This record gives sequence, structure tokens and C-alpha cells, in this order.
Amino acid sequence: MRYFEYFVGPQHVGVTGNMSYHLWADGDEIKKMITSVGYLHRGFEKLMEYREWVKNVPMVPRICVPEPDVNEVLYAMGVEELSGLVPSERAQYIRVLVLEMARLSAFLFYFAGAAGALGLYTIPQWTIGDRDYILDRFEELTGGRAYHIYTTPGGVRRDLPDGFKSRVQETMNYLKKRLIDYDRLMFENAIIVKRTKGIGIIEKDYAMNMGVTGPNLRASGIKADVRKDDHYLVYDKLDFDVPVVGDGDIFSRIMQRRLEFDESIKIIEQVLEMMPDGGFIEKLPNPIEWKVPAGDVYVKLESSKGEFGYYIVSNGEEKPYRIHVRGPSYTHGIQVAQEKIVGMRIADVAPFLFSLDVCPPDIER
Amino acid sequence: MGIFKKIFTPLDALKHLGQKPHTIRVPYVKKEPAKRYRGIHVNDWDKCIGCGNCARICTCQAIEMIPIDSIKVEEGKTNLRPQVDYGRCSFCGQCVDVCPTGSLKLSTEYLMTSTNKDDYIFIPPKDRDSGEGTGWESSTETSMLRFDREEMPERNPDERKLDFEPVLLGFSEQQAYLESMRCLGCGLCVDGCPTHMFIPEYIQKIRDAEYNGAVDEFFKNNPLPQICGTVCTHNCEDNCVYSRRGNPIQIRYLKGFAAEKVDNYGDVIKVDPDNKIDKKVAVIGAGPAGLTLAFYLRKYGVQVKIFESTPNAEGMMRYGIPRYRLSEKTLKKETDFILSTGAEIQYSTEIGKDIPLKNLLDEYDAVFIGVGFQQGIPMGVPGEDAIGVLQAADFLRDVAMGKKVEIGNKAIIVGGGDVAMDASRTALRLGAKSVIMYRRRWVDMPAHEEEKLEAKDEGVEIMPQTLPTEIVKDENGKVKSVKYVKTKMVDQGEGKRPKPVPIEDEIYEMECSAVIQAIGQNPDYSLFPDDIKEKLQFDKRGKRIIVDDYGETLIPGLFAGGDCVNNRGDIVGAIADARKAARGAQRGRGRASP
Amino acid sequence: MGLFKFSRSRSLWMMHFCTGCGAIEMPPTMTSRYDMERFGIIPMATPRQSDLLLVTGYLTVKTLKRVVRSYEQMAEPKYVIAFGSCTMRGGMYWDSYNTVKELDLYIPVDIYINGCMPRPEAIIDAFIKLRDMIDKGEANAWKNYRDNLDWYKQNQAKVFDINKWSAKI
Amino acid sequence: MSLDVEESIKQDIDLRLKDIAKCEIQRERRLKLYTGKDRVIPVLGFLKSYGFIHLAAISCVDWLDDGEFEIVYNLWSYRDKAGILVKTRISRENPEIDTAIPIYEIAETYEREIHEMFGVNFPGNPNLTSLFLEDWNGPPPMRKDFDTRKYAAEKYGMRDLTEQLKIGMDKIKGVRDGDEIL
Repeated sequence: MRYFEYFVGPQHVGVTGNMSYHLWADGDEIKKMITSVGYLHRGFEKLMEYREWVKNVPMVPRICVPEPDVNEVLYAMGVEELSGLVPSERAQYIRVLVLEMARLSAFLFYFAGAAGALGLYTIPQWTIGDRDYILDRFEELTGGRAYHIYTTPGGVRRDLPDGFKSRVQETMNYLKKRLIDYDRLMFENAIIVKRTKGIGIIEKDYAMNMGVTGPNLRASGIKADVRKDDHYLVYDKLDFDVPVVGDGDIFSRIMQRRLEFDESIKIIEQVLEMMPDGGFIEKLPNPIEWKVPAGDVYVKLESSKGEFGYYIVSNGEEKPYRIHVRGPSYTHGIQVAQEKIVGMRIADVAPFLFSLDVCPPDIER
Repeated sequence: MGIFKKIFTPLDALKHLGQKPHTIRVPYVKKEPAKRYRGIHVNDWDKCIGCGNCARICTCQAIEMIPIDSIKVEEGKTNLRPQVDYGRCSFCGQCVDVCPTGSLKLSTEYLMTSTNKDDYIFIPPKDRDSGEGTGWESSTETSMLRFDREEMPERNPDERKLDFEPVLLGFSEQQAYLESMRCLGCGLCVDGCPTHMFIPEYIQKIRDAEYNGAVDEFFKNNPLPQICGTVCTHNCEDNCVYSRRGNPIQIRYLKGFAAEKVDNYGDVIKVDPDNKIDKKVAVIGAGPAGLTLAFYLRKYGVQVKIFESTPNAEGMMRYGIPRYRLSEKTLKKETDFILSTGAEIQYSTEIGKDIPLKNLLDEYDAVFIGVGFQQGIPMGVPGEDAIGVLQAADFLRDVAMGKKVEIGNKAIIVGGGDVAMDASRTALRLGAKSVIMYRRRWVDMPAHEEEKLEAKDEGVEIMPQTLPTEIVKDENGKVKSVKYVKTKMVDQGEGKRPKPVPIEDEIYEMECSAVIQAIGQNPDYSLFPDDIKEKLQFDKRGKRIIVDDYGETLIPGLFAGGDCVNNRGDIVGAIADARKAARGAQRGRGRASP
Repeated sequence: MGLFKFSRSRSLWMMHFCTGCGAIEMPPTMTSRYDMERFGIIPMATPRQSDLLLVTGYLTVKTLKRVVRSYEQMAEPKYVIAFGSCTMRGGMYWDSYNTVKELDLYIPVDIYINGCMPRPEAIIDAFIKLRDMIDKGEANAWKNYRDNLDWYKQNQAKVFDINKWSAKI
Repeated sequence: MSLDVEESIKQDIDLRLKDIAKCEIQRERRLKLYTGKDRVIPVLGFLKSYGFIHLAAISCVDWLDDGEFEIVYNLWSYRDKAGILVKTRISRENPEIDTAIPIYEIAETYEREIHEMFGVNFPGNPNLTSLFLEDWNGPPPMRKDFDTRKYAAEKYGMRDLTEQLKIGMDKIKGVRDGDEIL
């Protein structure tokens, strides 16, 4: 039997970032797929072993490009747990603020990709344009648009600028207003619903066994969220829901993010209200030659894509002995996508892959 | 909602049709970056000291230190300036956060497009600065550096002024760790140290709690680490990069801390007392210079004999510095170690009186003079001959020797140096009230700031801009009071110290029972016979002997060091001189000899 | 000829290839907030129809192979803009075992943009510069590639496995 | 902070895996378990049936001085809301450990990566092809004895400034006279 063989990526509009899929199709039906990754492999884990603890702070955000802050916070959390450093309460609130803003911006990116894959080109124009307002807030707070390099072991590098809270609130109000437009155009759009409902279903048990995490897992009907189950920072003091859509198809994965978008806005508003005064950083004894006590720790948090985790091993020296980064897309992008795409039609490949929110840099590091 | 209706929901988008687009029409419209934006580097060359910490923290190795010939090298500053490679830089701003002076910053300018990638390597100057308050700057609060020091624990002033026990309590181990952790290892402090101690190296050892290793580092250039670790004038700390914006690392106390941890230096520093080569050196005066010379020569087996005029070694360290600053235990520990290396010492022998200098010159391969300044300078006001008018040097020496000194209930100390502080605080401890009169302002006082504050805390009354004009005697010829005037400071133009001018109109008077003069000291060169004195070369004021780079005077084989050579007037200066002379004495007699 | 240059410089079609992290600033540049279509630049799916290759950041050996392939498929005249530190001298990944350090050893580069990442404004600035250069006839890096093909191929062969990669076009 | 859940998990594990594994509580919601190379698969089998359904990652640590690789299985239980690190050591010479695919299907990719990055062999894994690297001619790059700076300098002509920076520091430190008197 001969199949029609074709490639998606790396130079292609239908992939998220720089990765490629090798597909075999029988007529219109996909028979097999192989994910090819490694286009972005920089060897972070190796490079970090060569650098002192603080020098790794600018390195880590590069691991996940659309949502860099999770890496900064995770790295800081891991190092803090190893060294017994406790960041101030205010710093923890600021971190939550940064994480949730990053989640919003990643979701807006996701909507753009998912809608673009379905041919709805107005949504990318809107969501990415609106995402820029979040980036403006980031720029004010952290000094960078894409890479913030803001969280560091001990706290955060700068305090909130004057009047920042009210400007974040304005941005949130603007986004809330815009969500009505997005709903009308995308989530209530009969064509989108028709194209995505009942396609690319990831079943509940399969999702659990295959290490699917985050919104993709919740879209399959399991209520699990690292923010609640393995709460970190000050998430246990915040009031938010974990929505579960539960059908496991493309539409529920898109809808899952849409519902979580509301929750994140809710969290940001609470953080703005509850943020205490106080110091924003607990300075390290020495920026360069600081040693972290020996030990190992696995820290994880909920990113917009799923469970992001750092396994950090220290042998008591100035440099980490080993850092293993567990990116959420690792499972989604390779094995799950390869297995679940079989039987799908060619036209559904791009929406399916986009719905998984695969981010190649965090697979490859 | 039926499917039919739903199919038309996207038409809602049409309502945006007439709206003004939110497009920013770059480049016709410029969007200002945020205030904190991390753009390109700017460096204020005047503020930059070239310490190289930015290069050390750079994770991308984008910064290299380049020597700039047009920049003058000063103490605590180098002529290196950071060169940034934008082919490496990740614009993280850590170089800014670690800059001790705050000279480096990232401005909000960011445009830099070129066809040539070599354009991206440059030494950032100050132009293209977007202005104060914009860009990524570091303040003492946001910097990664901890500009606050670990405070040295001290005894309560009310309690400590009653006795001669040490004022400082010493660091705890945790404090010493944290203080030593602040060190960045740049080594600019070494410039300030006359004897160029290996400061970053020993701080590193203290951090790792390897006190023996630290002591090993000390003895490379300084055989009196614990004394220096307590009372050094710490020029190193003035050059510490932290002092540019905050409190310098307390290098002195760290050294004292590590030296105290090692009870017996002999365990670390191996000098065989029986190893004696055929070379003999005589040392006149067992002060810091003499002891240092003895140690370094003994290290190489040279036979050393020290002649000391008093019954104790240590010279000014014992007789000039009161015991509450430098304890007997510390003094003993250090001198005993040096003497245990095989140096002989002959106490209560005055050269020039008991033994002529000529004999020594004939008998020994080299003679070292480390006699110090012993004679106080009189003020030159009427009534100085009154009973109860003392010289600070004599006063301190008598107290240190345990002699009974009568100063009554109120002493006026004249002068503003460290000696004045020591005299005033010693007077307090003898049960008198102390008043310091100084003719210039508080800020002009040559005493170290912490000395001044400690004296003030203990209740010494300090009267700046006050000039005594006459000492009034009572009928028994004893001091009764001091007449004084106030002064005003007259500007002497750019670069010159303002001059105090007395305001003659009003003359005040203060009752007292003793006057202690601490306005300076002179050497006592009576040990030199006239023919030798003629051959020696002195400085313009006739106080200090001129020596060459190896500490040798114009007379072959006669070396000198300490206060009678340098104008620092401190222990570490004497140590540096003695090390020079040790090298010279090794070379042998006469500067022509190899 | 002036008309050709004018037309070329005002309808640059950009190849849709996100090679590194710089790609994250491309969507904002393409969409409503910065809207690069104002300059006649639109993303294009295939190399054969595009004029402009954006190398948006570091290149691993694996990507470089695809980039060289894509670059060679592009019709002349073609232009390359290199983004950020990584394309000049390796950037943050200067000691990585899997990324190439100097892009211009493997393909010629017309313009470099500084930054990590460059802002959309900086990207647009580079586009305008490139447009001016094309107008003046200065953007000739592609000719360089044709003239010095052997040199480029040699450099490429150094990092690619020679058995799997033919030195011929 | 009570550790009731963690204690009960530890008790159950100690009961069932008494002879083959050692369990300890690291902190709230984190446990560690040490086991031998040959016991890993049964231990994982028990843990999965116990509720640790989610295999978050498999990490490998190269303990060069001990001459061993440490394989760390990172499990999470959705029911108990607790994570466990299962650790085992294998020799650096001829590193080999049975695949965990029969228990955790998702282990395939992790093992593939460890195979590529450390050169550990996983008998039973059908797909031990290269994952990230292409045209790779060096040793497995994540091993501690592989020097990425040296490799990059040779292959890509990268400029390593480490030495220059050191020289720069010496310039800063100026002339130091040690105790060389003679």
C-alpha cells in the first residue's frame, strides 16, 4: 500500500514555531505521523551546568518563548527551596501577577493560532493586537517585552512602578470588553463549532495515562490543576475556580482556555487588591559566588500549556549540578499528537495540532 | 440560539468597521518605550572605576574590559572600561544590577541596525543616555549588591568607658560569613593597602571558614594580622567598590576575626628558629616595623637582634594605642609568635646611649632603624610650663606602663587626630571629664570617623573650631583654666584646605585640671652621632629620613622604616616599609651591591 | 531599472519561517498593532515566491540545513535580515554545542538588528533600511552567495555531516 | 502543615516494598524512594496501581565521580495529591536499564531522550532513535565529561573569553608583591 506522504514544517504556516511533522495519508485520512523535533535544541540543561546560579536567571526564560515567566519563577522557586531563602509576601504576589499576565498573553496567542488554523484571520489580528497591551504592562514592570528576566532567586528585581496597579486594571477592563467580541466571532461561531466539535478527541483515561496535563487534561474531563493540588506562591489564598469542559475534542480544548481566561482575570484583580506592602527582594549574600546547599528538588507549576517542572540537583557548589526541565508540550507534542492524529482528515491536522498548544522550545530546550 | 442565528454572529465584527485603527504608525509615529526599558548600554566614564564586575556576571561573556590609555589610573580605579558585544548580549541588565558605582545603565534607546556585524562591538560611552530616571538603572535598593554592612558588635558606651577592656566584641561566625560573602573579589582594595595584602584571596578563605588558609595569606605580607585586624587605618576599605555607594566590606575586622580563630600561628606558619644563615641584622626599636623586619628575615634564616629601649616589645602599638582598643592578649600573641621564630631581643637598651650606633654598623651586616615618633610637639601658647600640661604621647605611654597619672577631674585635649581621641577616651577611663578642642571643623578632623563617633558616644565633648590661646596657672603653678577663641573657616580657593582664622573679639575661658596636647609628634634622632646625621638625607621639614626603594638610607647598610620614613603614621605603613627593608637587607649592604 | 527596484522594494514578500525565539515578535509586527503590511511586506508560505528571509534568532545545525535549503530555493534577488545577538556571534548560546555562532559564514546577510529580542519598531526600522538599500542597489548579499558559493559550501560542510549533505546544489 | 497523607503513603510503601525500596518524606507533598536497578519495574508497577498514574518526567543525573548514572522517575498521584521521586543508580560503564513502557507508555520519549543525551540503553524500548540531534558526531552531550565549550570552539569557531576575562582581572589586581624576598 502506498500512502501520500507529506510534511508540515519547519518552514510552514501550519506549525507552532519551529518543528515539523511527517505525515502519511491514505486519500484524505492520516495513517501515521512522526513528530520531528530538535530544530530549537540549544542544550540549555548543559549550558546551565556551566553557569553560576545567578547567571542562569537570564538563561531560563528562553526555554519557553511565548510564556517565559513560568521558567523564571520555577527556577527561582527551586533555588529558593534548596537554599532555604524565603521571598517576601509582596514578591510572591508580584510573581502571581506576572504569571497570570503571562498566562493571559499566552492564551491570546493560542486563540490567534487556533483561529488562524481554521481560517478565521480576524481573530489573530485582534488577539495579538490586544496581547500587545499586556506586553506594554510587562514592559513597564520588567523592562522587557518578550523576555522579562524579572524573577530572580529571592524575589523580583524591581518593585511595581507608580500607578501600575490601576493601569493593569484598565487593561483587564479592556480585555473583558474585548472578550465579548471574541465570543461572538469565535466561540459562538457556528462554523468554528462545526469544524471542531467531536474531532481529535483525547479520552479521559488516555489523557491521564499519557501524561497530558493542564488545560488539555481538564478539557478531557479531569479536574486537576497544579495551582490547587500542589499550591505554590500564594495561590492558596486566592479564590478562583478550575473550569472543566470535559469532552476532550478540539472545541473543548479551545473553550477550556476561554473559560480559564476569565479565571485569570479574576486572579489578577484579586492580586491587585490583596498585594501587601513590603520588600520585593531578599538579596543574595553574593551575586556571583553564592553556593547552594546540596540536595535535589522537583518544583512544578501550572503554565498555560500544562505542568511545567524543574528538577534541580545541587552538589553544594557555585553552579547547579543538573537541571532537568519538564516542558508540558513534551508529551502533547510528540506521543499524544502522533497517536491521536491517526484517522483524522488532512484539513483537521492544523486545528488539532494548534489545539494542543504545542510549544517546541519547551520540548527541546 | 439556533444554528441559523449563530452563523451570523461573526458579522458583529462589522461594528468595528468605522473605528480608528490602533495601529502605531512606526516610524512616522514614535512609541516611547517604557521607563524601565532595557535598551542599549551607556556608561558614565567619570563614575566608572573599571572594577570589571559587569564582565564577571555576564552570562553571555559579552563584556570584556579594555584598557583606555586616556584615562588616568588612580588608587581604587583602573583605566579599564567595559566593551559590550551585541553579538553576545542578552539585554538582561544583570551587569547594571551588579555595578557598584551605578555608572552602567541600559537606556531606553534601542535602535541599532547595521549591515556590518562588527559595528555591534563597542565601548559604551555616556552619549545616547535617555536621561535620569529612564532606562534600566540600579539604585542601592534594587542592586544585587548588599550595600549595608554587618554591624560590628560593640560594648555599650556607658559601660565600656569605665574600664580598659576591649570595646569591640568581634564578629560571630554567621556575621563573618555574610560580611565576607559581600566581597566580589575585584581586588581594587589591594591598591589602598601599603603592604598589598592578598585581600580577595583571604576573604575567600574566610568565607569558606578555612581560617588556617587565611592566616597563611596574611603572613605573605603582614606578620601582625590580628593587630592590623583590630586597629589598622584600613585604607583598603576606602578603596572597596562598595564604598562608592554604601558601606565598604569591613576587611579589617574580617582579618581580625580569622586571625583570632587561629590560636597558634606556629601551626600554620613554619619558621625554624634554629635555621641560621651567616648574615646578621640589628634592629633598633621593637615596634611594628622592627617586628615585621625580624619576622621576614627570620623566615629566610637571617640572624636578627632587636634592641628595644623600653622593657617591652611592640613600641607604639603598646604605648600609643590604649588597651581598650588593642588588648594585651592580642599584642602578646603576635609578638610572642614573631619572637618564637628565633629573633633575639634585648630590652631596656637605648642605642646612642647604652650602645653607640657605630658599633652596630661595624658588627652587623645591616642595621634597621624603626624608632618612630616619640616626642610630642608643644602648642606654643603662654603657660605651657604649668603642672598638669601633658603631651599625649607621654600621657598614653605612662598609662600603658601602669604609672599613676594625675589629671584631676577635667582634661582638655587639644588636637583632632586619632591620638587626641585616644587621649580623651583614656582620660575618661581615668575618671575625668574630657573635652576636645580642635581648630578646624568636625569634618576636617584627621581622626577616623568611627573613632570620632566612638569618642562622642562615650561622652567626650568635642568642640570644633576652637583655638586655645593661653593656659592659666593657679598660685601653685598648676593648670587652672584654658582661655580660647572661636575660629571661622576662610576659603583658600580651589583645591586648598580652608584655613581657620581666630575670631579675636570674644575670649572664652574653661576651667580644667589638665591639658593634654595632641597636635603631633616629632622623632628623636639623638641616637645618630653627628657625622652620621650629616650623611643622612632628611625631608624638607627635617623629620623624615629619605630612603631608596629598598629602605636603605644614604649610608650603606643602614636601613630605616616606619614613622621615621613615611608620613602615614600607622602600623600598616610601618609594615610595608619593613618589608621593603627586609628585601633590601637581603640584597646586602649598599645600593650598588647586587 | 529604477522602476524595478522601486517595485521590488515595496512588495517584499517574507518567507514564513520562524527559526528561533525572535519569531515571537513577528506576530505583533504582522498584525494590527504594528501592521507591517503598510510597507508591502506580507508573509508568504513558500520559499519560491518570497524575497525576504528572516533569520529570527539562533540556528541549530538541524535548522540551518533547512534554512540553507530554503534560501537556495528562493528566487533572486533575495534578501536576508538577521535578528538579534544570536545571529552575529552566538548570543546567549555562545557555548552551546548545537547552535551555529556566526550566520554569515553559511548564508550572506544584508542587515543585522540588535536586541534580544528586537522590538517590532526595530524590525520595521530594518525593513525600511532594507527598502532604501534596495532602492539604491546596495542590497547585494545574494550576489555574494553566488560568487563565493564554494566558500559558503565549505563552511556549511564543516557543520553538516558530509555524507548526508552534498556539497553540490 | 500536617504530613498525614505522606505518612500513610510511606507506611503503605514500606509495607509492600519492604525489602526492595527505601522511602522517605522530603517535604509536604513530596516523597523520595530509592531502589535497585533490577527492582525499578516492579516498584513502578506497584506505585502506578497505588495511584501514581502520572509520570511527569524521567531525569538522568550523571554522577561522574561515583561512576554512576542516576535515573529519576518523577511520579504524581492525582488522588493523594502527592509526588514521588523514584531513584535508582546504574553503572556508567555499559549503562542499561529496563524500559518502563509496559507500565508508563509515555516513558518512550523520555527514554529516547536519555538514550540520546546520556547514552543509556533501554532494552525493550522500540524507538531509541535520535530525538533532537542531527548529524551529531560527538559523545552523548549531557554527560559530564563532554565539554560543550571545547566542542563549540572547535566546531563553530566560538570565542571563549574565560581566559581573557581572567587576564583582565589580573590587570585590575595590579602588581602584587608576594613574600618573594630573595
